[in-house]
Amino acid sequence: MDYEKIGLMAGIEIHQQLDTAEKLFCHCPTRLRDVDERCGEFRRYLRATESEMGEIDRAAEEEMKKQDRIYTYYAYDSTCLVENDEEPPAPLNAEALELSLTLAKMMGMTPVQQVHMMRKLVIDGSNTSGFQRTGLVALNGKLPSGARIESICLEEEAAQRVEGDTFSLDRLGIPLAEITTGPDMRTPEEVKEVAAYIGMLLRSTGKVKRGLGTIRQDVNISIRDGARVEIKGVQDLGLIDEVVRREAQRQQNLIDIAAELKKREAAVGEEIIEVTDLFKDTESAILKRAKCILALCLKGFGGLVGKEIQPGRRLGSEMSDYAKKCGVGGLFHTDELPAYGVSGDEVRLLKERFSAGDEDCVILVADTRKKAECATGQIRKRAMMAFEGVPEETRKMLEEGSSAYMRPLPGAARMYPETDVLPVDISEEYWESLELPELITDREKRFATELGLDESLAKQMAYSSKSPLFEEAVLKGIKPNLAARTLLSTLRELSREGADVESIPGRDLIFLLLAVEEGKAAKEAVPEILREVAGGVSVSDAIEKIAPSISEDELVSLIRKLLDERKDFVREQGMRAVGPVMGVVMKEVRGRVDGKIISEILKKEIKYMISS
Amino acid sequence: MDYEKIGLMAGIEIHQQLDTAEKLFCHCPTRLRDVDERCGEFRRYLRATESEMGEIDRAAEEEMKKQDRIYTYYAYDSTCLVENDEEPPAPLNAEALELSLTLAKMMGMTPVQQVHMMRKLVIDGSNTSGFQRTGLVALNGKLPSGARIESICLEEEAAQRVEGDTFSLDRLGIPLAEITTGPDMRTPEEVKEVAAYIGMLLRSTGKVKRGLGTIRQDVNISIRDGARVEIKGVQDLGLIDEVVRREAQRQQNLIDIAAELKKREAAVGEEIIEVTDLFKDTESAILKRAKCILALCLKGFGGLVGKEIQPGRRLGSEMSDYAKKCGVGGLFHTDELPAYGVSGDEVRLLKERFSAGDEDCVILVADTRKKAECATGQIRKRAMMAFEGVPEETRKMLEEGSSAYMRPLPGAARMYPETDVLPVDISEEYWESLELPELITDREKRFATELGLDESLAKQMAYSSKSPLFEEAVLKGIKPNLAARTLLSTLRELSREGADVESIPGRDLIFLLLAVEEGKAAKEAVPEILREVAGGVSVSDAIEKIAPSISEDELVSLIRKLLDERKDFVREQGMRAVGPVMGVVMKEVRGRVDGKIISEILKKEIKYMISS
Amino acid sequence: MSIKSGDRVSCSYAGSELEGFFITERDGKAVIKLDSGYNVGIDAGLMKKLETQAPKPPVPVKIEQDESLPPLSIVSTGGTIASKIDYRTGAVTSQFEADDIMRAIPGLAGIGRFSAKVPATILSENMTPAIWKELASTVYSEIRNGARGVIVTHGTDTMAYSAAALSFMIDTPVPIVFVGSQRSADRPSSDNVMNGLCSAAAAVSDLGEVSVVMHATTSDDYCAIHRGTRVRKMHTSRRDAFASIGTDILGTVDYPSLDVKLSGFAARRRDAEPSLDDRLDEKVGIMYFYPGMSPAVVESFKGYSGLVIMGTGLGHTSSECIPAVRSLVRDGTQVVMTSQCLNGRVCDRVYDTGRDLLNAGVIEGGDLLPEAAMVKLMWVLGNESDPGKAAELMQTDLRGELGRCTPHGL
Amino acid sequence: MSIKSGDRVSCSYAGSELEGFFITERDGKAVIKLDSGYNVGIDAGLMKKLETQAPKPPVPVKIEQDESLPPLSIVSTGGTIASKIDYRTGAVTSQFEADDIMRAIPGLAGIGRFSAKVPATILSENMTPAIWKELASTVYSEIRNGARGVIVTHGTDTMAYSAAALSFMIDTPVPIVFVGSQRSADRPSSDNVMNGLCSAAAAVSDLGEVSVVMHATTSDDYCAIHRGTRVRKMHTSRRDAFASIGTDILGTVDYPSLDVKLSGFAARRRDAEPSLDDRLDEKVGIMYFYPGMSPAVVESFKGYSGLVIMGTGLGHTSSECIPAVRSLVRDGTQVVMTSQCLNGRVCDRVYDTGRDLLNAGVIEGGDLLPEAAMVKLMWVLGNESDPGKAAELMQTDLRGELGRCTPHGL
Repeated sequence: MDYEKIGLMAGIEIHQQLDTAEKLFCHCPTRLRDVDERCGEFRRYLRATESEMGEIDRAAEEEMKKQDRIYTYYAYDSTCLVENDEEPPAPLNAEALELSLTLAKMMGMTPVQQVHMMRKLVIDGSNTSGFQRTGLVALNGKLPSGARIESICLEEEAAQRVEGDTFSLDRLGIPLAEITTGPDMRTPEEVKEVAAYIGMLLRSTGKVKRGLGTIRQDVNISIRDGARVEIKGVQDLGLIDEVVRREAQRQQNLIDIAAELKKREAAVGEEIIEVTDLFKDTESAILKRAKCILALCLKGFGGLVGKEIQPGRRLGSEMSDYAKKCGVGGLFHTDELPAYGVSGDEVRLLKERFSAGDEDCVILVADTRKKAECATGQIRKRAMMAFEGVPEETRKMLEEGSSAYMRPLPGAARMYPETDVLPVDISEEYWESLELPELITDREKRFATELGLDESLAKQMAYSSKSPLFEEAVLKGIKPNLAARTLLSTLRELSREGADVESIPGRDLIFLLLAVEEGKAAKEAVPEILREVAGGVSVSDAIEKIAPSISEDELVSLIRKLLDERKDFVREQGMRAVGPVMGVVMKEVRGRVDGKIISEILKKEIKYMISS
Repeated sequence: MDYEKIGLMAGIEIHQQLDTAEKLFCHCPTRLRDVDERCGEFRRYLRATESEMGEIDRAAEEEMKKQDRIYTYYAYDSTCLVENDEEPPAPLNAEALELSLTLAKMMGMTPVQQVHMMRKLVIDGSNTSGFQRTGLVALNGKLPSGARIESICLEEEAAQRVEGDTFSLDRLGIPLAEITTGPDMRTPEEVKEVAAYIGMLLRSTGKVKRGLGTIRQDVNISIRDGARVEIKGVQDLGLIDEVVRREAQRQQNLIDIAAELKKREAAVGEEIIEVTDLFKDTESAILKRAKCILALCLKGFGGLVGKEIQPGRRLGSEMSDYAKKCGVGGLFHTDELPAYGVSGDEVRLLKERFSAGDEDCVILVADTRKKAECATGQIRKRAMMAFEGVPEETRKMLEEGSSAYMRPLPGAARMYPETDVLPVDISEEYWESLELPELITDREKRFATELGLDESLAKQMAYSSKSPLFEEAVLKGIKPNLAARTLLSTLRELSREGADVESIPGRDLIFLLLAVEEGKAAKEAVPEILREVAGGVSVSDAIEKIAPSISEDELVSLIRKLLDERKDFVREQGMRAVGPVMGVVMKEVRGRVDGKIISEILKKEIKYMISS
Repeated sequence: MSIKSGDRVSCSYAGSELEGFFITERDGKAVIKLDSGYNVGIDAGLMKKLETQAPKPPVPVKIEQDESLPPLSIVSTGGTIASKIDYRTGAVTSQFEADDIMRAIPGLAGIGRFSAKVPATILSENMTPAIWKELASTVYSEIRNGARGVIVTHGTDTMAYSAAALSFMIDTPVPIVFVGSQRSADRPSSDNVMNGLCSAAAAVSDLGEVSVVMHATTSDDYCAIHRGTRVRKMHTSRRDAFASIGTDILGTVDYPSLDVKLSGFAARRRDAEPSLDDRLDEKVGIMYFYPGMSPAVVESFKGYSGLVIMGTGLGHTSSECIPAVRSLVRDGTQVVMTSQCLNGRVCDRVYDTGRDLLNAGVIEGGDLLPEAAMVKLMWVLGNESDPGKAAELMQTDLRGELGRCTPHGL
Repeated sequence: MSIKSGDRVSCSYAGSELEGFFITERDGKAVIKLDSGYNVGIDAGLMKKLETQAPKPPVPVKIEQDESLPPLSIVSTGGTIASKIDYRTGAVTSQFEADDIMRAIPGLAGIGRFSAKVPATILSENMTPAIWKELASTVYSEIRNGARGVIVTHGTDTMAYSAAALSFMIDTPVPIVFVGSQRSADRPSSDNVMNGLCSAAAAVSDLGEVSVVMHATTSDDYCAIHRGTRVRKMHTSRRDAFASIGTDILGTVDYPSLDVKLSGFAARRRDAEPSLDDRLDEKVGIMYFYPGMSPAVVESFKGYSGLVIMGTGLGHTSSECIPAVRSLVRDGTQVVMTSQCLNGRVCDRVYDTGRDLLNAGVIEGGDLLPEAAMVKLMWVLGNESDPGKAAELMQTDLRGELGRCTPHGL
């Protein structure tokens, strides 16, 4: 696809959880919990509040359509009344603010003079308060690639959905940096590069959360004659370009469909007809058990509703998404029928009811009357939009990079001040005093050039969360390669075996590696020692157990004994015996002495033996 | 038995629940509840408190022997924190004090100048506080029979035992008058007469509780060379003389046994021997499953342990009572063996262990070692007492009038001031102002002579709790006989049928009887009307339903119509027709008109008919 | 500067031109609402006025009331049961008109036919006995004029005091229901809707006394109906902050069904005229005793008509303070003892200092809550000049404020 | 009259000669204990002395202590954990010697080797900061001298204040356990035995802070261990009157097993020396705000070093009182805001009056209990003369008195 030709414009919003000690508006830890650890739960309704103009935000209004708006929340011994929306927020977390400002400075932005926290209306249940607290921290930066960074906001993370309308409060309130780029990217690949670069910047601070769900990209995409669409929740950077590609394709297809509809002089039928009777003996289980089946006819839509607009998605899928907001399971349309147990006869009779021809498409919804009526309304609404081409929407990413409708793009009319949190001044002195962290890319180079790690190890080490520990180890005199391999490969392997390596404190790792450097434990024994430490044994005990120190005297006598037993062989082979005997010695000392030391003594002794 | 010869002395203590609106030390109602209505329960330990001399009251000490002294209490929505021993008592109930003083005045007593409430140690669980509040109200009265009344005390009723160590708090705190006579009675019959007279006095106030358990007599009995024994809880006045007779007999038999023991130079063996092994193959289920069987030998007790000292009671029963305080189920003694699965061989072997002969008695206790050891100690203690004759004891009455050991007679060292309740002065003016109620015996005479009730009805009415209502009815012009029969027989009969006559207010009864007197309802309809009222119908509705008023005009027309239909018969029979036709009319009006009125009209009309 | 709140402004900042609405100026910083919706604080000097945008007046949409429903009155003292947000400026305004309230809580329209009165608009911590009088007279008139129930919206801080005050001042045959919200009405999670609907359900119920209706739990599941003289705010911020002390609740209102369940002891609606007795002696205070307290603190209440002491335990002060208390009483101050324990009953007969306090003329407050005791003392002293009779009234249960017995479980 | 308490007397009354012991004379009435055990009040003039019976001195039976058990100290301030009744006169006397206490609560002998100290013998409502100092220094010495735990018997009225005071004054490596009884020790149902045994179990446990151990429920089933700075007496008379506010309990002691369970956050016993810092600025008071309060009440605390206000809701007073508060602060009084709600956290950032109070210089007390706030303020002002640092200390958690977060369920 020629993206220049179709006029692709894309921007991204990156939401990154910050790894602060406490949450943004309370002093709880930013720790995720298992739902089984919950210590309480409660249930609440949320409702859109009336604005001055009597309008309710359109995104909120969409949520209000759901019949049953009661949400269940799980509380923990590591959450508090602030998450419960039962206590005013504590003052803005200074650590989080500093971190977001550091990020701003890294991107060449200008901080606001005074940060005001706002309440952004969110009534999907993910915020107990019904709003997300967010504040604009800095403006107008630029990346080396030239992409503009419009703003960075400091927000509170939402509660995690457990299932249905149940949410877990452990995540609510974790500080989140929201970085918004300009709509400056022109190709899917460019989007990916910018996202990757920002990701690297974030990780360079060493104070962002890592792991699944801790960073989420939203992508804003439009093409010429299309519309701005925001695709939320792209967690996997590897898919981001594909998401852009598929959205561009979708918009193009919708534009084409719109043109075709105009050409056909298509129209959305006014009539909603109950056809429950038609399906009283149907083979379709869904239709058979439905209390009410409603149908409408889309004149001139025939073939277009079933047309694929994105892998796995049709115009019908878009309509279905809209219908689902009313609580129905989905819809049937005649472009895909007969199928799913609906017979050809039934389709014929159905079409007859509307006097519909091949160029028309009839849509069926089955549920309670109330829900079905709501759904047909939604379907008509979406069908009307098809004439315009692409609707402005917030969409959620599906598994392979396609997307589904979530809600209309939120209006601007959804923010008002968080009066419970006092504004924070950002003085110039303070701004100037902020120190920038070394970029991971710079660190990678330094590890390769200054510490002599090979390229891949250098990169791996630079990106690793263990890199501060690595640097400490090197400073203490541990060889960079030993440190890097232990911290990366050894620990990873042990972890794969099931050892709880996360519980091993950094000081224990350094203690062990220093012992190796001092010859008190052999490099070879490191994995086994760490396995013991992960099991709860103290590091010195583990060294003593796995590799009890052998004095040089003991080692010499051992070697002499072994050589004595192989006197003939040694005499015969001379210095060539070093290799084979080395193996025997190594096995005897089970990694308690470094091979180099053994080898030195062994050579000396063999030399002595053959010379004597 | 010649009671003068054996020197019988007896006195009684009567405990009567007072029918006050509130309890003695809180404002809760004095209402008994069903345990199923409880709204909460709690569990408490009670322990004897140390006195100044380091002695613990001997009755309390006895209770402390029980291994598990935790008590469970049931609370109700009609009990409060005072019963729970969780709140200081309210001031002394003035109504209860006045009632006890009225009783005192009725018995010619002198009130104390100032009533001080005391705490009397009771740790059997029946008082949540571990003491019973009691105050001496008046002293030194005399009954017409000459029996002295030593004192009247105002006490709080204890909690009712539900089962085991579980108590119900509804009864706790109901005011209780304790009337103590001197030990002046010399025959069982005299005891009964005095008790009955005091009972009559109590009921004369009209403000005492009635029904099972609301009055309890304790009898103090001794004979010459015997000892003071208090038999508690005689609820049935009809048995009180039998209790005295049996206790006199018991004491005489114990005195005889003591003499016999001395003659035999009997002795309580020092040795406690474990004989568990002896019974490892026994047929006795109790002994077989026992963890430990201990035995001791009572030298020279042979035949005496098994001797009946009171119907159904032996010296062995007394020993068993003592042993049971340790939680064991009872004992076996060789006077009653072989029996209960214990074979003759086993008895022989057992006796051999102690080298015991026919004149000796061996006692067995089977339980855990700890309990069995405690029990043998108790048995030795009681056996030693047998040499002295009669021990001073508090005993409980058994069903037929015999008694069992409860605890030693409480010492005097068990009272100390209830400092939470302020003393109450009894002024002379107040004492003078107290009005005495008419005695029931006087009332009975008045009902017979002044109101013309027959003797039995007069007595029944005088003793009835309905007598105030009866007097009110008579004052309002209802005939005494009608009122008395309705209030006694009719209501009793309806109650037997299951009608809830207790719920019928007095004013309704008077309303109905007035209607009868005024000819608005027939006497005959009274039971049926009351049945309706008991079922929840208002009294006027019930009259209207059962006996809708018939005007005299209506009655006359009805009678004329009936006579007209029987013209020939009436002409034939003349005034003799009155009887038969009367029956027909009565049936027609179904008790709506008094028979006398019908009869008058009927006679007039028949007279007219035959004369016309 | 001639820039007013709501004016359109721009300023050069961070290399770009920011546009938005001017909100306010605070400490030299202009607060501007950017078009993105975010507020930022910026040096006031950087601001340039663009064009004046007069705030559009809200369009008053008349709400149709169902004339077949019982007439109810909403009396507001400033507690916000309803509010509107102007997203353009971010301003939140409280709503007091029946129309506005019914628009904010749509369910109300199905419960009653509403009229609204606003005798005062204050923060509840600024409530005074003088305003209680106005409030009482307003509520009284509403009942006289046929209201089947009155809902009083009130800030939660002193709601319990006001509810107690109205309990004594009005002898009411219909429910007078106090209601408030612990989370402001402008947030989607506010307890205002549920509390508002439940209070309306209570107001049309069979209840016949002054009550407080608020969340019973942290969930939106049901409201508790508390007796006005027995309720206390027991948490600074939770929805279920209000608790009945020393008594069961009067009942519950289930949500969202709005089913009302009343306890047996709750007073029932009567067919009678209300009566108003709003005389208060306002010179009554509360004093909290603490260890080491100087008798001078007691003396500082000299000249007061009444003083409620929150003593320790069963109702004690230090012996050192007793002479000062005795002087107060001798000089004509009625002193009532309550306990800082809040739960349970004052009993000064048990310990020496208690008996000394009784001898000094202190009145045992039974299980009166300190706040209810203060309000009652004001009312009693406003109505009864004889000290002995006033003391007796203080120990007589007038409006369910005094319990004769303390039930198990409380 | 030369008749003394305990003398044998007789009097002619009701036609008989009554004999008994003379107890006391009150309001012209002689109280006589008759031989039946009953007391009666009789005109003092009727009394005739019979013979003098000198009260026998109690025989001091020495209790054998098990030297293998850990040394524990019982420090008494006058709360009665043990008492004796003289049934002859009905007199109840409190017991303070280790021997007496161990005789009254026999189970103690199996838990530790006890020594006893009596720094004061007062009713707890007469407790003063000066006595806290003596108490602290006594407890400190006992720990210095090797006590593995200290049990402080204390009247319940002000026990929470004293426990908070010792929390700040002593940095302790071993448990300091406050215990009392709500039912007097002379009654068989007293909670003294269970509380005493449970406190001893807590005193030998792994705990390492100042706590209060009292009944957790109305049943004799287990005791709760409360943190000294977080406990409050919440009922005038119930056994389970003490409650931890704003935090979980530190643990439980099961009865009769005496098994101790400690929560994860309870401070543990340490191998360290105790330290004592008993400087207190005693000029600190508590003021309870109420609607309509005159600013003169605030002004009456002029000259105080510190004042704890119990405000309404999130920590408010009326606007009318704020100038008086500002004056106080300006004149050097440190003013700390707490809430009369007791539960929850003070937050003066949310409402206008709150912000005005902050501007007036009031320190937000977080979730400090008012009583703990007063004690802490005394201690902070006794140790820190710089007002800014003192204010910072007030907002810093020193002894678990301040919670950073309010857990769900509290």
